[in-house]
Amino acid sequence: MSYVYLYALLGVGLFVLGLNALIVHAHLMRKILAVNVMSTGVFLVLVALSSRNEGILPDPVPHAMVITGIVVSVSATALALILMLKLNRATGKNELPDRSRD
Amino acid sequence: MDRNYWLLPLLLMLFVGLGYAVLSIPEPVEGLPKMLVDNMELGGVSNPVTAVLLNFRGYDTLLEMGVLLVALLGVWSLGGMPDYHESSPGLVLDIMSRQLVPVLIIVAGYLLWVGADAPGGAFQAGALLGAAGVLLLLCGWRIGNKCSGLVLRILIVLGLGMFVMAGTGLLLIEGEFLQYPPPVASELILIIEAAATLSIGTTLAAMFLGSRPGEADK
Amino acid sequence: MNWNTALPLMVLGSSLLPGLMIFFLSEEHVVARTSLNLASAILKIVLIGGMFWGMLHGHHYESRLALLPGLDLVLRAGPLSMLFVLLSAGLWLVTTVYAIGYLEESPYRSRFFGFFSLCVTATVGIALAGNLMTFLVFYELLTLCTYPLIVHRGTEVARKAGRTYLIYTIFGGALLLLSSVWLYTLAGTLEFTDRGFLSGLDTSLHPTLILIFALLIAGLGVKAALFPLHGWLPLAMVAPAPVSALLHAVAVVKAGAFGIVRVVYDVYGIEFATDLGLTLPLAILASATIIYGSLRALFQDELKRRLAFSTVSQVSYIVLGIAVAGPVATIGGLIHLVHQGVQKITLFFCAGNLAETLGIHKISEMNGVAWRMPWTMAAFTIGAFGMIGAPPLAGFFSKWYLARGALDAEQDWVILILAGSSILNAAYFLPILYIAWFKKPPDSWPAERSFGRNETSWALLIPTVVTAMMTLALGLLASAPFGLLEWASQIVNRGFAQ
Amino acid sequence: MNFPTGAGTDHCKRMKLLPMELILGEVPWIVVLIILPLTGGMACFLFPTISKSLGLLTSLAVISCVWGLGWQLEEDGAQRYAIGGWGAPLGIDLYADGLSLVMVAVAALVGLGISVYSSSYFRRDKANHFWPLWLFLCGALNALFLSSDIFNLYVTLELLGLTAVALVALADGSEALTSAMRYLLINLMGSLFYLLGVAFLYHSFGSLDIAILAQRVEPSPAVWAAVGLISAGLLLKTALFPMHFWLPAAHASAPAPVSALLSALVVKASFYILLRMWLEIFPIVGISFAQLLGLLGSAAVLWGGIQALRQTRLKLLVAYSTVSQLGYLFLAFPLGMSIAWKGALYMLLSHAVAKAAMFMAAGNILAAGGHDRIADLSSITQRLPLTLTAFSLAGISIMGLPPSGGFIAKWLLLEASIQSGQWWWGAILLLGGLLAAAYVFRVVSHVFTQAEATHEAREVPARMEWTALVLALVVIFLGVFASWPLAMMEIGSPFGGGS
Repeated sequence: MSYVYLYALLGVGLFVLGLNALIVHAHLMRKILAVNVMSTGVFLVLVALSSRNEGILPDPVPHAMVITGIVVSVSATALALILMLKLNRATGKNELPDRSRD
Repeated sequence: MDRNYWLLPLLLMLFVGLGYAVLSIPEPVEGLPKMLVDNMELGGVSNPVTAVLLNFRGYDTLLEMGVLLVALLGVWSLGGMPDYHESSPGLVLDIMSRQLVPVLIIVAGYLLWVGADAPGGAFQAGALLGAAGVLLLLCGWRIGNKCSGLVLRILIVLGLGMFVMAGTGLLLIEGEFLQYPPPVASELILIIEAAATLSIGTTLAAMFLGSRPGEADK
Repeated sequence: MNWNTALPLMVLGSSLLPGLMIFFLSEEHVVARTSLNLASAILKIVLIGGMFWGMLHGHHYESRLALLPGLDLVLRAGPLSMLFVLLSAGLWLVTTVYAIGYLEESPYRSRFFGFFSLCVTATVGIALAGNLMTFLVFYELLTLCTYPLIVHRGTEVARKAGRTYLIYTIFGGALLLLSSVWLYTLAGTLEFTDRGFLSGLDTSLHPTLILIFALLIAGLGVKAALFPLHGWLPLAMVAPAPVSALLHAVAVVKAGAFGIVRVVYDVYGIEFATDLGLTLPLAILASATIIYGSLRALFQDELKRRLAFSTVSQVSYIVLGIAVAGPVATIGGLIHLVHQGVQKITLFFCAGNLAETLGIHKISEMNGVAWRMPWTMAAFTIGAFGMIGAPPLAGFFSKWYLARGALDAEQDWVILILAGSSILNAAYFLPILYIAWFKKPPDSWPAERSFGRNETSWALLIPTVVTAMMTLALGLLASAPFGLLEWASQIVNRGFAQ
Repeated sequence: MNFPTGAGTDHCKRMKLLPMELILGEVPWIVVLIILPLTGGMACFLFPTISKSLGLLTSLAVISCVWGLGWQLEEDGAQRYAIGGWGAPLGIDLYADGLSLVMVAVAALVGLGISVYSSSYFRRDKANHFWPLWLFLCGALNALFLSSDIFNLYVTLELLGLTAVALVALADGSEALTSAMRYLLINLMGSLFYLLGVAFLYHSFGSLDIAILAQRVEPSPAVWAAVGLISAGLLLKTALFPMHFWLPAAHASAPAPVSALLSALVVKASFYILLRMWLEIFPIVGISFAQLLGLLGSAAVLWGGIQALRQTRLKLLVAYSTVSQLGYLFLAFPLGMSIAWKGALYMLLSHAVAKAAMFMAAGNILAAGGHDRIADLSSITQRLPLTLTAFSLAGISIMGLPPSGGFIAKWLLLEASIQSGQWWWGAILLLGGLLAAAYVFRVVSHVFTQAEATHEAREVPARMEWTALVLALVVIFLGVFASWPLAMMEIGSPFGGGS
């Protein structure tokens, strides 16, 4: 059963790495990808832990959750990409201006 | 960048904490899976994941079709995108797509059908359809104006619409929202899934197009 | 919903609804607006008269609306509240007449009269409030609807004055809110009751109660212009004369003073307050304010500013009367609530007349003005002598009772305060009278407007004369049956254990 | 056809009732409330030409459904509805008690106002995009307030977030796009934190249903991690200081009705989830975390107020006031007694209505004058008396002065803070009130200048002015007739017994 936890840890790692990229990188494309990496990490945790005990069938509920989550993140990514393109067209930049106020 | 100085240790701590938390999660309480097994024959399909997605937790899926639709609405509300790839596709791409699209459609149909009792289902099928659509768009194929209006919109809301209609209908007949009567459960699920597949495929393709057909480069 | 529960609400509504209607009247609807104003003012007096009659015949008027669990909005008619209600309603009528005359042809009159009516609504609400929370609600409401009146002129000065006023009053309101909630958590009720509802509390709480009392006085003292919280009052002079009259005589400062009476009598209870040793500091604070106000008044050349500082000092007589904590002194304080109102409104009307008719704002410009405007200055003289406390005018009785009360309560030092302040009153009023009556008038006034044969327009003159007459009458009829004294003593007896 | 009965109702009682009440009692409003707006949204999407009337109709219908639900709850107390008849933990349950009822009610009320306002705000092409998105947002809100399943909550959160982002982007200009982009990223990040927390909870206790979790949950590292993740995600979405940085830009650059619904409803949704979790699942986490939340809340109150004072543009001022007012909600956590929760909920309620009115007023001013620079307001305000009245009335509630909903809320919170001996939270309340007064009157004082109109003003539809005014009046009424909403909160006693 240990390897399951290994996957789960991998998921957590992906989550944290994505978070790091999301904060550090300025380019929107990277930020969007970072969010996707984060979500992949979460999905990995969900699926991995769903089959902790060998033998009996892995719990299908997390799988369903992951499928739902994937569709959600696909939609979000699509919207984000279009926003990025529009922004690029409007400002000519692929970055968010550094927040001046506050 | 100076922010890394505080960021990295913070993230490391986060990783360690979360990792520890993950490892500390105990053996699963034998709650839900067992209950699933008991109810599988009522579920209408033998593939547990599909059963959960479409039946036990069908409501989640309903809302999630909503998410997909809303994303497309958002994309369209942002107005026209420039039409990329005006240049006609190369020979290879053209032929490949001609060969591939029918196959994709058939495979999508198969996945949809097999989803009832093996891995597969509406989303995988829809994704394939979407891929087919994207391929066509890449080859410069455009939706004819006559079906870019209401027809397209109907295709797009079909998934959510079917779900809601089924739910409401069942509410009136069966008494509970989305309560499939076991005998016809599988059929209902298949219908809803089929609708969902179509919608997902169309929506993904439309998202790729980036703007409401006919509204582009406005 | 019978008369006994409906009447207080109607008294409130009789100025609230017209006020709201007036907002929607356009500027040129002068007739509609004027008649609406007067009608509602008269209606209110009639309603109050009815309520008064009913009370004399043993009716009990109370309206309740559940607001919070255990806390209602309560409007209740008692002797004390009737005193204040009658005062505000009566003076509102005359002030309305005056304002109509004063604001002729000036812009934004609908807005002005709308807020004017709301202002009186709030005052009546304060008077009728049956518990501290209701009082607080109307107290804050008063803040909100006096602000537009103060900044009405819209000049930079006016807006600055309004800002100062808000800073003071909102802060005071916050203190009042804090202390009310605190009292509620301690006592579980806020209902005003004769002789207070706190005396039953455990002695370990007494320090807290003293602190809360300080907070309450601070919160109320802002509006009552107690030293050193009086700063906003002289600035508020920029407002149109009727507003100043309203602020000084009827609404704002009186709300503060009345609130202090309520707190001392119906929240703490005069005896309990004395046991806690709260009354002496209050008395000292009041005395300080009296002397300070009079001293500042001495050195003002601008007439309205001098009157303003005189208000600062005069209002504290009320507080002093309460704080001396003897029955007789309290009578003095309560009747001064009325006397000061009537006298001070007269004086402000006169100041307004001078400004409107001759453009006179400074005392140094008043040489011989009495011969140009005899009626106005006659009224002014009466008001001034009332303030000084010359018999048989109203002010005399206030001071007389205060003095006697102080002796009864073995607080002889108060006599000195009274004597000192009377001398100061004389010192800052008599010169005005001298200048006005005995100096030779100049050849031309700063900005003269002619009103034919009359010294000024009727709308300005009549209210002035009426209030002056009231000052006389209050003095002469002080001890008549159902007169002010009897009434006040009735109120006081409820507060003291026989 | 036989209608289902709301949980815990018995037929014999129903039979005696009049048909009208029968319908009221038997229709599962809790479901209708969710599918009705979704259906309306789809209809608007399919038939853009009639989307305006469809939208208004839906909003009206939603209000009446809320009334129906309220009737049921008053009859039978809190209500649990098993979708698909499976029931938790296998299926998903809907749950409605006083808390959810208040949230749904305020959403419906403000929603109606926003619909009316928008019906004359948007131009044709924008309207086609606005209406379906807006109705889906309504559906998402109701689904969120009525769900009792933590994963389902995740889906509703995403539905809400994406619609909100799309609506922000409806405004033209790069500023709107920028803030929409930032808003989207923040939303996604928050949701993912939340989802990871959900994963931990599920794998620890094998259920997604809040009620069941409430029974099973016991302290463990995983639970601590879950609490941290979920709270972090939700606080980010609720824009609690110091995670508020994204809010002012997003709320200020959106179209007026969108700003209204963002400030009034959307930020409240994530707060609602946090509150729910706190009341049901998190009691185990103990006091220190509550104190932290209270601290951040106080910081938000002060910081938001000061920032609002420093703004030069009206919409930004209003947006920062939202940051400040959101802080009040978190003062209830360290107090943690029944009246504190009620106070916070009442604050939420009245702020939602007041802030909607304020943003609408700001929108009117912007529409009339073409700018919202506070310094130059005088010339505009003279011409919009109704709008300015609306702004001032709403301001009374924001300041927490009587008579207004804000005053009631402030009273309750203050009472709680003194009763629990933690007076310092009360001090924050009062300070926040003073700050609010400062920035509200900064705007209102412009009404009383005699500056005459310098440049010609564009006409503002009367409907837009009146909507703002009516909403503002509602806030005042909330301050006078408070006993009814307070009683409504009691249903199913979501905040435990007495104090």
